[in-house]
Amino acid sequence: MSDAVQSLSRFLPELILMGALAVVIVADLFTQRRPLKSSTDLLNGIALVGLLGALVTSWQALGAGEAQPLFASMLADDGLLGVFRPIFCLTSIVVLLLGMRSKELEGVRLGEMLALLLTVTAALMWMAGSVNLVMIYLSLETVSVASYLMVGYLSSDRLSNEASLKYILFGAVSTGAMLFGLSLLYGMTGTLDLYGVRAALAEGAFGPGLLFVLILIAAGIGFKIAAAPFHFWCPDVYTGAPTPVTAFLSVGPKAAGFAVLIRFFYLGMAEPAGGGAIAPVGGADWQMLLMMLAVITMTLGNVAALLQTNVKRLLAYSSIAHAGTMLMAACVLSVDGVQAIAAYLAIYLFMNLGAFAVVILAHRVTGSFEIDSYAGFWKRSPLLTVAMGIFLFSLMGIPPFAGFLAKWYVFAAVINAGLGWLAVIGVLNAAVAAFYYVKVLRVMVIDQETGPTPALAFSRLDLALLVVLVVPNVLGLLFWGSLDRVTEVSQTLLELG
Amino acid sequence: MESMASAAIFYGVAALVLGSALYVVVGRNLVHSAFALVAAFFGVAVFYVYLGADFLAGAQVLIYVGGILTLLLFGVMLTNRIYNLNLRSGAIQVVPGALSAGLVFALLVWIIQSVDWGAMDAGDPGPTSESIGRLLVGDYLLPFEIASVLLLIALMGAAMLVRRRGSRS
Amino acid sequence: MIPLEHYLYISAALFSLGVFGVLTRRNAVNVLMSIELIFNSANINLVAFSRFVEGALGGQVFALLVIVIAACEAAVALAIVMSLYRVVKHVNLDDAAELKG
Amino acid sequence: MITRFRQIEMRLMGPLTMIPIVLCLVVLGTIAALPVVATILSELVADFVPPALQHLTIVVLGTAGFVGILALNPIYSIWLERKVAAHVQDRLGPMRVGWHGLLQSFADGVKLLFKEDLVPRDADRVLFGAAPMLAVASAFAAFAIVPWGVREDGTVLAVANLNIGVLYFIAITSLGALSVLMAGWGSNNKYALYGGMRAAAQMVSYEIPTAILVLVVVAQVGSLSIPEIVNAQAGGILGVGDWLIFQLFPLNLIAFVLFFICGLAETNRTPFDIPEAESELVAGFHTEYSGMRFAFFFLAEYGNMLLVSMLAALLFLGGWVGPFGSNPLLFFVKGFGLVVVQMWLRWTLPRLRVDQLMGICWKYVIPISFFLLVVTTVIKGLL
Repeated sequence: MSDAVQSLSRFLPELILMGALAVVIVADLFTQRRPLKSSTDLLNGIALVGLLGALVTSWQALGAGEAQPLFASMLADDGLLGVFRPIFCLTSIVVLLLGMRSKELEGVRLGEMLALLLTVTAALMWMAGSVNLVMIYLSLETVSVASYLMVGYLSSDRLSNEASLKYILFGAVSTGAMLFGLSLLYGMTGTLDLYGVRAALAEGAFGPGLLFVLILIAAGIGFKIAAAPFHFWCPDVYTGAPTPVTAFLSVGPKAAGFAVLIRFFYLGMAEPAGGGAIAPVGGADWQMLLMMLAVITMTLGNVAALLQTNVKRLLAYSSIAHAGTMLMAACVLSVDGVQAIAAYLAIYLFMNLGAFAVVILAHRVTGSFEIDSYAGFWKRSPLLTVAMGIFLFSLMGIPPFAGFLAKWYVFAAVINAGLGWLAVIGVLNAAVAAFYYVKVLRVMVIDQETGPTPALAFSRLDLALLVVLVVPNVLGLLFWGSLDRVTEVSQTLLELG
Repeated sequence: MESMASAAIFYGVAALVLGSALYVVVGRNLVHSAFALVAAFFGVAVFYVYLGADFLAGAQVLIYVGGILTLLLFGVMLTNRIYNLNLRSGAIQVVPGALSAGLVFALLVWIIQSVDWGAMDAGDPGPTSESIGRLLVGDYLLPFEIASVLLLIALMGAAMLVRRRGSRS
Repeated sequence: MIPLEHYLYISAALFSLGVFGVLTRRNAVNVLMSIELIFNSANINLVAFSRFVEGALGGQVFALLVIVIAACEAAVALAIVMSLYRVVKHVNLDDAAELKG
Repeated sequence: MITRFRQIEMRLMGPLTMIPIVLCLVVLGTIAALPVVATILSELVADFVPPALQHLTIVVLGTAGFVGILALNPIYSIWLERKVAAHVQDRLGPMRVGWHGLLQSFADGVKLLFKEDLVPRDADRVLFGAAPMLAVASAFAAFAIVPWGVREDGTVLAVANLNIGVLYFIAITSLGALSVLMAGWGSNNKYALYGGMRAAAQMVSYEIPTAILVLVVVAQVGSLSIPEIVNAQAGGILGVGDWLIFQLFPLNLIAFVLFFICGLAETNRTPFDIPEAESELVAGFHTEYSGMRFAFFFLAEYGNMLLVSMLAALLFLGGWVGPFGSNPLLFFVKGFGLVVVQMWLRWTLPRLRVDQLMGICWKYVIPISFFLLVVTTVIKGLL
């Protein structure tokens, strides 16, 4: 019991989120009769306060104190969790603000959506911290169930429902496969604790049998990060879901999926080999598995994105491609890879959410998600076009923008690890990606609009949102040093146990 | 003598479970499939009893048979026209499906045979409900609490989805 | 005494049947049933390993939580099925063609 | 106004005057198949059978005894119900076949046996046939954990003495909902389907408070085993003081009343008999059934009535312990007494509307049950 009480002090962000969840549910109950606007504002305010509180506390907790297991070694409060917590909080805050400006969510009661958002934020943190097979599965399912509900939130909208059904069926199958893999892993090692798993695997060689188990488990994690071939749900769900939810899914669960991936493979399936490097245990070559996943994911994402005409689908495939890039860093088998992924995600958050913010704002006037409807946007709103340009160039990884930094980290790590061929494939993919990002920009700037073009009216909120998202992208290179500071704490990953 | 009888019952139940599971996935009548699932769930509960997991067996019957199956049946019955008894559920890609399922099975059998599980029989653990209860508020306190959060949002979300929503135009 | 491997064979068969069902069935509720088979097969594994390999109750607690999760997922999935049915009046996966990848 | 009052008074007093007579009759009628006999028998056979098989013998005899009781149960329960109904309505009820119509139910049973077994043309034959069997099986299977006493050496008299007895009870009774759905769907009749769906929804909903109220008991006693729950109630003032219903007054009293209400709802008895509301749904899920299959549903319904009554007696009214020490007879008196109360309620109260039925469950019974669970647990923790 004292362990639980002690753990609570390191559990502050999650506690704040759960408190906000309770307040939102109760407040939603008591504002049912009030006009939609005032009750929505109140609920948004409560959720925002909760998320900001979680952000502040998780920022303070970052790098403070020794790495330490929590709740009878269910969670590890170490650098990895420390780095990911603010990423999740920031994502949710931006998504909440996007939700306030989304046309799709206008006129809909948002109580449940905010409750789901708060829950899923906390669940992402649990995912990132879990060092026990039970926790990995449970937190992953909590994120999944909340996401299914968020995707299907517009229950009278056909697309939203279909997306949600596809999502839950694919999700249940892949997490079912993962569960079966976890159960076999539990049988092989006789323990549910990730450190215990590593110790047991280090003693005996399991070979190809273990590899099959890892493929099953990778299905569950791959589903969360939308890695090919577990990505089938992704384009449909991204298209059908309300756009703020799409924005959330493209960052939050993906980041948490990578946290679990790192924890599971770097902590449970490998042992420290000195100098920040790790060596696989148990005789299963999972590095090869991850490399194959990375190559397939990148290539498939980028090639499919070329063919898209719907901007939400395009961003869906682009997010698959980015997942592939990050998977490349996961093949590095040293702390460098972890740093690269953490840095990539921190930057990806701003550039991808930025692109979605532009999509949501544009949808307010065009009412469409087709790329063609962006024709002549330059004349309608130069500001939005410039913003979109910055986000897209950043996603491409063009030098002055932060995306370049992200790519730099990944490629540096990959090349240092002697995986030159992987880096070459990555660069080729980045070149392909430039095509479809530029295509969007070309439509916005060069193509002539047809029909009337109402001008965009920005609210103060919109401007603030754009500034918050643009600044980190533009000034990305200034973060060079500070990102090092952020990512160096992720080195504590391997210290525990 | 007694052990032979118990083994016979075990393999009988195993046959029942696999048979009804097979019916679930190949049967052409959805409602029959759902009821075949009852037998499968029950058989799994019997396995738990054989493994000395008495509490889990009770929970299996209570939640799967009493909860999930009733839900599934409601789902089947409400999402089809009420008089239509021929709830046909056609199959697609039977041959590739069977091939890949067979492949998975072969792989699993191979794994089961090749891995040294280090199996030792810890014996019948005796009544487990108290130990499970202590674990749930001890070592597994956090998963227990997370499960309650999950139940809360699932309840809330499911109700939200099914409720008729008038406000959206 | 039933040896561990026999439980594993049964669960492997159940898992494969579930996979077969997921791959071949068209009706969403039927796919859900197949998924439940997969969950059950994993649970048999967990409980069997809990007795034969770990010799403690960790696997049983895991299985208990899995049952809870399965209930949540079934509830949410059926709510989505109902909600979709109200909008489109069918639940066959092929016909949900508006979203084709 | 006066006549109205007179009516109510009659309704209340009629069955009350019946109760002592009826109880004597019921107990006498039951005694033939009473497991007490099985106990005595088992002690008798103890000399003849080897010790290894003694347990098995007791189990077999106990099972036989219980199956006997359950099979005979509807026969005298139906007679009893008709008598109670008649006296509530100021009639005499069946009088012709046997003394005070005591053999009427046998005559009806014979009639049902020989009636033609009709299956509707478009019915789903498999489900139609399986539903009554599942109903009976679930009702009977639940009795496996109902203990009726302990011997001096501590052996529990029950078919199976599970240490998770109450969990088993909650789990098995949930099967009833499935049989009802099966019957409703299999009949291919809209009234049957509506009735079946309503019944299943009702049973599933009321299962939640039932489980919580069982937990109220479990939390106070600290065991899931029914014999241990009963043993914890022995002693006290007059031998009844430690019955759970009198402890933590009035919390357990409320819990008992709610448990009994949930029991009524789970067995679809008035005032919760919406699923078979004759005025709306012909006869609910068993509209299409006739002959033996119909009799099976009756068997299950009266079995379930007895089950919830016995469970209520075991959990709250001390089971076999009471003023005269430990006696299986006492348990049967309590169980059948509660069955009589169920009948009395049926003929006194009007039927609820379907929305009221669900509203009562979700808005009142479940919150109150939760409150009781929390309060009793906290008090228990403080004591």
